[in-house]
Amino acid sequence: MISVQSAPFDLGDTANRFASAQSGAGAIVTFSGVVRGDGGLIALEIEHYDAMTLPAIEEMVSAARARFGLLDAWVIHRYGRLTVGEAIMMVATSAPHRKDAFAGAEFLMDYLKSRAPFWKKEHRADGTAWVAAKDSDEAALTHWD
Amino acid sequence: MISVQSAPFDLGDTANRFASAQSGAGAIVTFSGVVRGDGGLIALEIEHYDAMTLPAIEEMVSAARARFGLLDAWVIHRYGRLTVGEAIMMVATSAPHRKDAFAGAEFLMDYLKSRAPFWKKEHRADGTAWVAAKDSDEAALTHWD
Amino acid sequence: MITVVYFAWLRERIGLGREQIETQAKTVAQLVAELSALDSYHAAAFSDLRAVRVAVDQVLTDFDAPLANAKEVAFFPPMTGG
Amino acid sequence: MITVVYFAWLRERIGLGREQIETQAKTVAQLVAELSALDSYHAAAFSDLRAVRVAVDQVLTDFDAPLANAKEVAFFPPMTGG
Repeated sequence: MISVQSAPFDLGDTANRFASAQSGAGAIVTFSGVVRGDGGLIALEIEHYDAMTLPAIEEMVSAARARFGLLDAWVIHRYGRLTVGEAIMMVATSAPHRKDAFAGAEFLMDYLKSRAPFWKKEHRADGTAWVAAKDSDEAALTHWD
Repeated sequence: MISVQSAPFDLGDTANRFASAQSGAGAIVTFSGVVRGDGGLIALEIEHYDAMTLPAIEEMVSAARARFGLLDAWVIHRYGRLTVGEAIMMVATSAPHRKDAFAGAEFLMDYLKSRAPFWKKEHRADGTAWVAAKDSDEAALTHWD
Repeated sequence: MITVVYFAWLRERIGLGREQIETQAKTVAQLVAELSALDSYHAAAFSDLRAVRVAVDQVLTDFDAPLANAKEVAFFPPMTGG
Repeated sequence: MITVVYFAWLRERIGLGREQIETQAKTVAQLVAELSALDSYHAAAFSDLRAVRVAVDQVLTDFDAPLANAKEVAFFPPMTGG
């Protein structure tokens, strides 16, 4: 299940639906990213390239499933205006053993960060600024080469 | 929050309560371990050393929080008889950034596996057998030295 | 005729998110040269290509990529998902 | 007087989970030697110490550890939590 949506989602409800859908999984990992209020942040505005987002995420999920033998992997990613404390996205992975479930979730996060067509704009009392990609995020991808 | 209990727990409800309790977290990771039905397994019977379990887990959680700068970490671990598909345990971690939340959860899992005083007995139609510790689980700890 | 789309600060700097361009450009680089010549907004957006990424027909590629029968070319800064 | 506790297959092989022992043993190893001499069940349980782990007063340690004023010594196989 991959969903790109502006609506909020429920982490716990999604985690339970994911877990119920699994058979043979010994390990289930979830990751969720939350808007932090650093430096007086008021809101995050997320823009995405609609026609490219789903195919790009589908490719990452296929790669993660094949590479780590995942039984399943779900991705939810929001766009639009999000306020501090709101969940931006989540990933859920399942595998027979814990190492693969963890590695699959980390792989997906590293690729979503730098290869899924989303861009974040920070809104503060004194103005707005686009979030710059971090060198460390690009470097994280080399870990999987 | 650390809980050692025989009663089942709700993964999603716990994940939501954990997420709600955080402030300043940008990343939330959960791991849950589930009884797999490999080789005709009917049930898992988990024994633990009551007087040692809580102090041992508290020490791991303190170590993980200090080492990875976790904002918070929860552990739930069950004992008693569990059937196939039931959740055995879960870990939740939060941190400002994803790498630390992931590393904290993996660290806790590696230590819970080999240093928390639980022992698992497998029940099958043809008898019972104690689960042997894996060399790979002991080796995983050297990763954190 | 090719559709060119812009995201994030490229969209803001150029002042539009999408335009149709009549072009004979054979590569992304040639298309960028044509777009940069349109006006000062385009020129500013493409002034430092190290800060710009490109996708042809929704697939990430580089500036040497051929346009061939491409329908849509997208320009944007490095992605910040997750 | 010291309390000795057993878990998993050590508990099953010895046939009890807990016993009180009057001992002058100064180390875990000396205590193991005394326990092994009690009967064939204890002897069997401690026949291969590579498969046995020990905690003194709920802290994981090794067979060289002193007993000093220890109240409780636990013997068990390698843990299989998580």
